[in-house]
Amino acid sequence: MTAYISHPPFTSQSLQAKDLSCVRGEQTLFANLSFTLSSGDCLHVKGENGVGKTSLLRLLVGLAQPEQGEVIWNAANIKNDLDNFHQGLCFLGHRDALKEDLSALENLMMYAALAKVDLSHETALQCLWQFGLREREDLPVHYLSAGQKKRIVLARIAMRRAPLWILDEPFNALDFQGVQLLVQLIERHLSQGGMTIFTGHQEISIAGSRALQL
Amino acid sequence: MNAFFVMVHRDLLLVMRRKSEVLTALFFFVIVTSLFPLGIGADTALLRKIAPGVIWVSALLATLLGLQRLFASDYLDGTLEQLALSPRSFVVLVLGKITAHWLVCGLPLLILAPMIGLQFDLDNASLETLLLTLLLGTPVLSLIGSIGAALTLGLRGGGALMSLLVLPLYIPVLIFGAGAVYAKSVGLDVAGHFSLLGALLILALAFAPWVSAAALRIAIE
Amino acid sequence: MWNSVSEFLAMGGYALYVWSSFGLCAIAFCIEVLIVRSQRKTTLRRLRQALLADQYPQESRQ
Amino acid sequence: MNDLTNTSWLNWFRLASPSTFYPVAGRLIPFFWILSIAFGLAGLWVSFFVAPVDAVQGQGYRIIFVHVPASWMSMFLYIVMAAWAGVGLVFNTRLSAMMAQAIAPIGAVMAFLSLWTGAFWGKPMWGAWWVWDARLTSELILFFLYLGFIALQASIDQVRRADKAGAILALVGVVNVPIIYFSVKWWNTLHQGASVSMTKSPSMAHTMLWGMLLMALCFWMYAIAMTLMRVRVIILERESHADWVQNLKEVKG
Repeated sequence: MTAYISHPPFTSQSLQAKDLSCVRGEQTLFANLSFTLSSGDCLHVKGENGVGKTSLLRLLVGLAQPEQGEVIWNAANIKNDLDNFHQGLCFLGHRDALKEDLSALENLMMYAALAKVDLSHETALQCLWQFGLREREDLPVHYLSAGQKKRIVLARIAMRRAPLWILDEPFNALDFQGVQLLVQLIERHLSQGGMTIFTGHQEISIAGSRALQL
Repeated sequence: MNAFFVMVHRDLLLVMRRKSEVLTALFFFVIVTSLFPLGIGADTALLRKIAPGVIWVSALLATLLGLQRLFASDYLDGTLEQLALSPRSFVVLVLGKITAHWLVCGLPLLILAPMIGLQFDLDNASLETLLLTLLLGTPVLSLIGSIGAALTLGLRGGGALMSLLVLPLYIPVLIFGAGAVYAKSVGLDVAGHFSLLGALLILALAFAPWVSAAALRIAIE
Repeated sequence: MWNSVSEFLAMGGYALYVWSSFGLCAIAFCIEVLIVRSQRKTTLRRLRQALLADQYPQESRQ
Repeated sequence: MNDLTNTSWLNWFRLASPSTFYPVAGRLIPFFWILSIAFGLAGLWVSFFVAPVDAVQGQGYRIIFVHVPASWMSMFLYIVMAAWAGVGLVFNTRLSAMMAQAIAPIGAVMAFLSLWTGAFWGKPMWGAWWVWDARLTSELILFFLYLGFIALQASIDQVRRADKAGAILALVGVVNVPIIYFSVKWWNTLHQGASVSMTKSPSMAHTMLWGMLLMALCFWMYAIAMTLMRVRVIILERESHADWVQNLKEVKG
């Protein structure tokens, strides 16, 4: 893998969940769930379908409010300063969040602008090529396969300089090579003092990652 | 401010890629206004009298038609979540989207209005007043309409529900907009109307993006 | 004020309008009360059925 | 000082929980019904047997004894609804959102009654069932705002989103109501000149005011009783899974 978009390592940060509980409709998905994540940690959230993995991630990200408990980022509840928390967050949801009518390059440039990263044309192309999208960067996204779309999302994550990655089933639709690419991406991110929380049914071996069974 | 232009640029780019959706709202405006003479008859004196009201109501409905797509596509493909979670301020991004909608659905009404004014045999003075009121009024329509679009995002039957929520809030803009043209034709002074339209615009600019952002956060919860 | 019942009912020629106004208000209030009471009855019945279903899980599961 | 606020705040918020509010509301309902009937009888007595005949409008003017209270209440209830909705949005208390949802239909009924009694008033006085009078038109728009609120809450399945979306709409509405009233009045004077106003008949007899006030109090007590009855039903529907509901005597029975 040629050099990624290099950036200096992250300062030490921490994400803490304090006895979170989440209710969907009438049913309590999980209650008083606590864990702490600091620089270099990786958490693999496991559990069968419908157990509340995605709901947990949406609570951690601040999209939804927990029934009880709080999410603390660098010793401050995220509810109080959501914008500051989002500076350091990169979230990947179930859907790829790509505009079908725009090309891969346009999507990447848009996300760079949103993430306050000034990405030059060449580095963007470089980044896309690294993820195997050579000669497809100007094609509108709806012509691409699901795997290729996911690789654009990987390029977005690599380009984004955020200490905390929260990825919801990132390995879906990725072929063997894609999985290796993402594993290396995460390991490199951890080595630089970043943190990652991800869900997924595939057996993924990432150095130093611990599991959270819901 | 950069986030604002990023959003406006992206939305205009998206609209250019899929022109058909936008043109339907504008054709709707032209068709609705030309229905009235067919229904009422070609008596020009009467048409001149009802012209401001007809054009303003059609502008209201055309904006409403265009509003349904304002957040819907981003909501469906998950981009709205990313916007809410991006480091940029969500309110500015929402304001960017509303401005893009106005540039696409509001401004063209101003370009079409003179053409329709000819159909209704409007004299130049009234036409000029009409254009000025539309210039001040259509942004307010987009701003207030965005609140309705955000509240009914993802609901079945959202279109009809949105018009029930938003049309009552459009009434002051309609009254001052159409009223200004009527007052001009009767020779009254229109300064009052324009200052009130300006006040509505400032009020809408101050509150609508913030309220729409709050409503969107609830919708994507 | 009124020297006969029939004069009171005639309401100075406005009988239709005055009595239908007051009548409409009375009817509207009664209908609203009846609606809420029936909503309460159906909700309570549904709650009782749910309670019974919980108390005898085996029976309800066959 | 702080233990004082501690206790007073505590039981105030304890009351805000549906399980403690449900029995309290149950005990209050008959009390408000009695008050409503008492004010109603007094009001009717004043409006029919005490208030003098009007020089200009004869006996027909007595419709104001229902029309004006209904208009006042429709406006007042919208503000109260928006207030409860705002509290629910800010403090995230479920009960306040339930109160807002319970008030909306009563406000809509009041607006509907105000429109119809206005029409019954307009027919003999101005010869037309509907008159584009500033107040009647604003009342019609207020009725649409109520319908919008009820329709929005009905079309959202998740209860939490329905409460918050309804709250935002109610707050946006309450900001717009004065603007709408002002713009309709402006529109009315622009097109028609000053219209005949209903309540400003030259000699507004003292007793007429009393009649309207008593009827307004009757409508208000009725509105409170209805709100409490409806909010109890909403509490039962929403808290059906809570165990305090299951060992209510009406349910266990």
